[in-house]
Amino acid sequence: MTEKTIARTDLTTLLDRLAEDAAVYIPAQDEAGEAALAEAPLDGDLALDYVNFRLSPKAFFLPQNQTLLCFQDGQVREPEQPDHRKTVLFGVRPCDASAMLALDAVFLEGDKHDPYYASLRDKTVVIALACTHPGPSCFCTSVGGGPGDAAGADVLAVPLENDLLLRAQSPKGEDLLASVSDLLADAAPEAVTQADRRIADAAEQMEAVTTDGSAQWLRENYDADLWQTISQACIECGTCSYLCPTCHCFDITDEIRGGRGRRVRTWDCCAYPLFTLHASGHNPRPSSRERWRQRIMHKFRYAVENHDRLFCVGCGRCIRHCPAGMDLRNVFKHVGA
Amino acid sequence: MSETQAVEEQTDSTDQWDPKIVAFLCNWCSYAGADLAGVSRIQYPHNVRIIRVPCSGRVSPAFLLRALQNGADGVLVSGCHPGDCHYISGNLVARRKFALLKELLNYAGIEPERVQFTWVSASEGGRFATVIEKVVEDVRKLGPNEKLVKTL
Amino acid sequence: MTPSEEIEARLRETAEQLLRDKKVDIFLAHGKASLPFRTTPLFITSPEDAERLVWNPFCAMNLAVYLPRLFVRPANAKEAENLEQPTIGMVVKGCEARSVAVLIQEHQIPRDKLVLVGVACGGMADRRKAAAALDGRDPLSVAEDADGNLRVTVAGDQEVALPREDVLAVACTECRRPTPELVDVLIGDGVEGKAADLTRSRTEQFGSQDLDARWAALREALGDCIRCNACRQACPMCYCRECLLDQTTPRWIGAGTDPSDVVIYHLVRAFHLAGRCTECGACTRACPMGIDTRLLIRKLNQDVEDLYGYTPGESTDATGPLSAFAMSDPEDFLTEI
Amino acid sequence: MARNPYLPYPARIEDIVVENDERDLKTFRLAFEDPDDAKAFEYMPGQFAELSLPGMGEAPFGIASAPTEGDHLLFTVKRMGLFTTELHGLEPGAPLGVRGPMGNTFPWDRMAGKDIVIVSGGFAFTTLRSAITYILDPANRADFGSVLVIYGARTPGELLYRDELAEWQQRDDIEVHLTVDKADETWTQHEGVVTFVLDELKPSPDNTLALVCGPPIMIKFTLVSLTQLGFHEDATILSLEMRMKCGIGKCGRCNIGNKYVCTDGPVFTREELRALPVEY
Repeated sequence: MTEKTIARTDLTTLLDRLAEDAAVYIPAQDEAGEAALAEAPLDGDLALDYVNFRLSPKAFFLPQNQTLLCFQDGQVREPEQPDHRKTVLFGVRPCDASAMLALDAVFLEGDKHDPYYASLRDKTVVIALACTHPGPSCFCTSVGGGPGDAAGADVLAVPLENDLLLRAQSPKGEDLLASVSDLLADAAPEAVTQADRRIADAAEQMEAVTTDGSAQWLRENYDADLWQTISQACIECGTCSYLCPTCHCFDITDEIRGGRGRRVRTWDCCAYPLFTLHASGHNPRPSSRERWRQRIMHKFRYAVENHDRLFCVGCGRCIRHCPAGMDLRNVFKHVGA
Repeated sequence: MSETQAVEEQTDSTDQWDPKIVAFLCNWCSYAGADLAGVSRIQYPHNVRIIRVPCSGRVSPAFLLRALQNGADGVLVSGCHPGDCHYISGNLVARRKFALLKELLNYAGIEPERVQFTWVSASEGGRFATVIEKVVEDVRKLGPNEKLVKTL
Repeated sequence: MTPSEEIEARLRETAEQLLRDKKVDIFLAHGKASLPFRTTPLFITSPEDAERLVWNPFCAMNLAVYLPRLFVRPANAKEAENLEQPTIGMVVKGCEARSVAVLIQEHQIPRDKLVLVGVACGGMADRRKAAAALDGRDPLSVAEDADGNLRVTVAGDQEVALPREDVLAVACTECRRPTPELVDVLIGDGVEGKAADLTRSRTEQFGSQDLDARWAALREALGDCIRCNACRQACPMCYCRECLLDQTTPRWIGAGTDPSDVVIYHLVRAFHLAGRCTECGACTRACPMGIDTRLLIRKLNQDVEDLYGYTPGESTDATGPLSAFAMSDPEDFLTEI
Repeated sequence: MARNPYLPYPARIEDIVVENDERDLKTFRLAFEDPDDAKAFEYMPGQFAELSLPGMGEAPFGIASAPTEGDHLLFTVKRMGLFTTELHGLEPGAPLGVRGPMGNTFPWDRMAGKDIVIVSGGFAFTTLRSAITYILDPANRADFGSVLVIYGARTPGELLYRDELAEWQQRDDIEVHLTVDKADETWTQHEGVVTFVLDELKPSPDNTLALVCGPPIMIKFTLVSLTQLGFHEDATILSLEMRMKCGIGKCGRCNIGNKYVCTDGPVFTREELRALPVEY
């Protein structure tokens, strides 16, 4: 495991270098002051003090519109991959980096390997940025993560006083650090200590709710009254799912005009009443109660049973942006209560 | 062949662009007017594709937007003159809808000439032909619909 | 006591009384959310829970969105006769009362099963504006002073004063009728509305650009849309069981974020709200991407007012402007030859 | 390189048979364009496939043919929505995509050496036709005990595969009982719902597996009868219908509990279903 440091002032040089043969996305601010990943280069210093991006980086692997097939006069073919160029994402928060492992479990595990996800995942190198200042809706430490726990990222960057510590976490990460080794210094032991302390401090700042035993609790409380009361506020929009870094349910639709068209995969959401509606009119999840429960069950129980991991990384987007001010952590206040 | 295919076929020959107009005509007046133009051998441009609807009141803004999204360069809706509606007032209710829609599309930056509304009675074969000539000419001046059309 | 505290006390009292006297089965109000600049809807069923009700500058959500689903929708006239509907009490601001009026007018909810407790509304704060005004500092708690301005406590026990007017939600800056009219009880004195000029100037400004600039501005304004449906779902007027935009037989628009689909989504949504939108701003608040979701609706409502002299939500028995006509309606938009 | 799971095999409609008097049920015989694809499409009765029409989308259908019948596939489709209407409008020779086979199969390992009771109603009989054809194949017949089939429809004209049913009724290695809710003047067989026949015949649950496919109301009452007859929940086999899109366990639509009907199902024992939420 390679550990290097780079002066913060040299960071743009490093990113410019990476941009020579890759599409490099770096943190930027949109007009509303929200952080977003934008393609480099940007002028001026990189701001590293955002809580998180408005949108999760899942769109880089699971685009909102993915052409699965192309149609032309009765012929069906696979789409050409538009861009083989390597992509580097800099500044992905550790929670979002961990979320990629959840998506990997769905799209890469088993015999039905998803070629579209796989190729985008393959060409992308993720440099995660440890959090030193978690936001009020962050709860990664409650779901088994942490401000420096960026499993799924290729490199973890930890902001230090004047430098960044860069820790390779995968062969792709090792290669990346090797390719810019002239800009990097070997990490001094003090740098590593400082990095660990900063991460520990950040973890301290977060209020934890326990999700321990949640899968078992959810098994036992499938029919609890709680679902009725807690789901009442849900207006069945897709904000939580669309912003969620692990939500991956999708729709497939055909679009065609005059013999030319495509089969497209688009994001979908289990909160939508039409998601499970049968052609016969029967709906297996007929009300908000069942639909809201499904989302929680999927993340905190079914995912554990099927993939041995929670499909929630504690990024807090669903809490921050819910139009009805809902907070899924409230479910877990009932666990063990 | 479906309507969209018919529309699309013309899109493909882009070197010589010719406007494609989708016309929603009410069954009782304007469609009969178009028919009269035909049997009276009144010439009018071939650019129009007619969709017969029971009443101009049946036309939803979604129809027009969908036509434009699918490659129509212009859309026309025509119903009975006020007072002549087979359903008494379908065209009058429609009139409010169209007034708002026309202004909304203009506000949104869609050329107002792309979406036109008029009344043509069953006896106005000549008027039908003239309306079509005008709509085709207006749209020809604007050029192809590039704003709302979906690229596939 | 601050103005809000006074209102809160009276609301709790009223809700408790209504529930205790069994005048209502459910009292719909705002409750405390887990983040400082948020509230979440409360569905209070017992008088003891009335004290959970809150009133503060962040009670922005339009609660009328929940009404259609709290009543049973009869399948036919016969069923309607024997239906046992609950009685629902509810806090209404000016905009909410108008939404309720439209729902009654459109036969979605029964007036005689509603107890409307009106609050003359001083305008609600926009959580994003308030957050942006803190320059990246996280709010820990928020209070209100005697003039209705916000006092936000941030880390390090510092207090930041935010003048109410500076953080008002956009819809509230345009609100002409903040005092609810359709009420059974009114709490607080009437509040003066804003002049119509501001809304007018917004549409005039947009409309004064040339055609292509308007198109470009619209595309830009909607460029971030992720089609999550939050704007639609948050809207009390969007109660259709199956939205035209979700229909699949036939499918009117594509399911993804193709620019053409996005523009048509917003055009159709706006058009369906022409003369029905009560200008509460729920759509804008719900949008996770910060889109001005009322850009087109503002214009439509103005046109309805100018052409047909109709303002939505002023009456529960008027005929909607698009279900009505006058022989003298203007028709200068028609193609003349 | 594994095959793209979203890419259908190109196939062609060889033949179309109108199955019922209402003419809204048709059986399509499909042939693969490429013989290698036919080889790759290895399936067993109980599985399903997604049929694909460019521009119209895809829809899942149980496979009605048996692998013992050669390389072609049979699908019996009811005209319901856009996709099935389009499909019903096609002529022999029309191209079509097939994606699959998907899902699990009837529990053939467990069925070996057992008596089989099949109860079905309406057009859900398709994968059971596949199962019966497979069992009756000379190479397989000896692997199973007795086979009892009870199949019902609303009217005689709504029974699927009528020629084959008549043929099976002539055989002595399978017992086929047909019943209709409403008989016509020519009908000489059972009248009434399938459970009447089941209760009358009283098949023994010993060393027997029951396969049940049909509309929800039929299933509900059949399960009551089977329980009364002493069929263990583990010996009662059902096939679920769910809305599906991807068919490969990813899109989330057919998710019930921790199962995906498209990959873990569609075939479940009643015991397995009991462990799942009733979200189907």
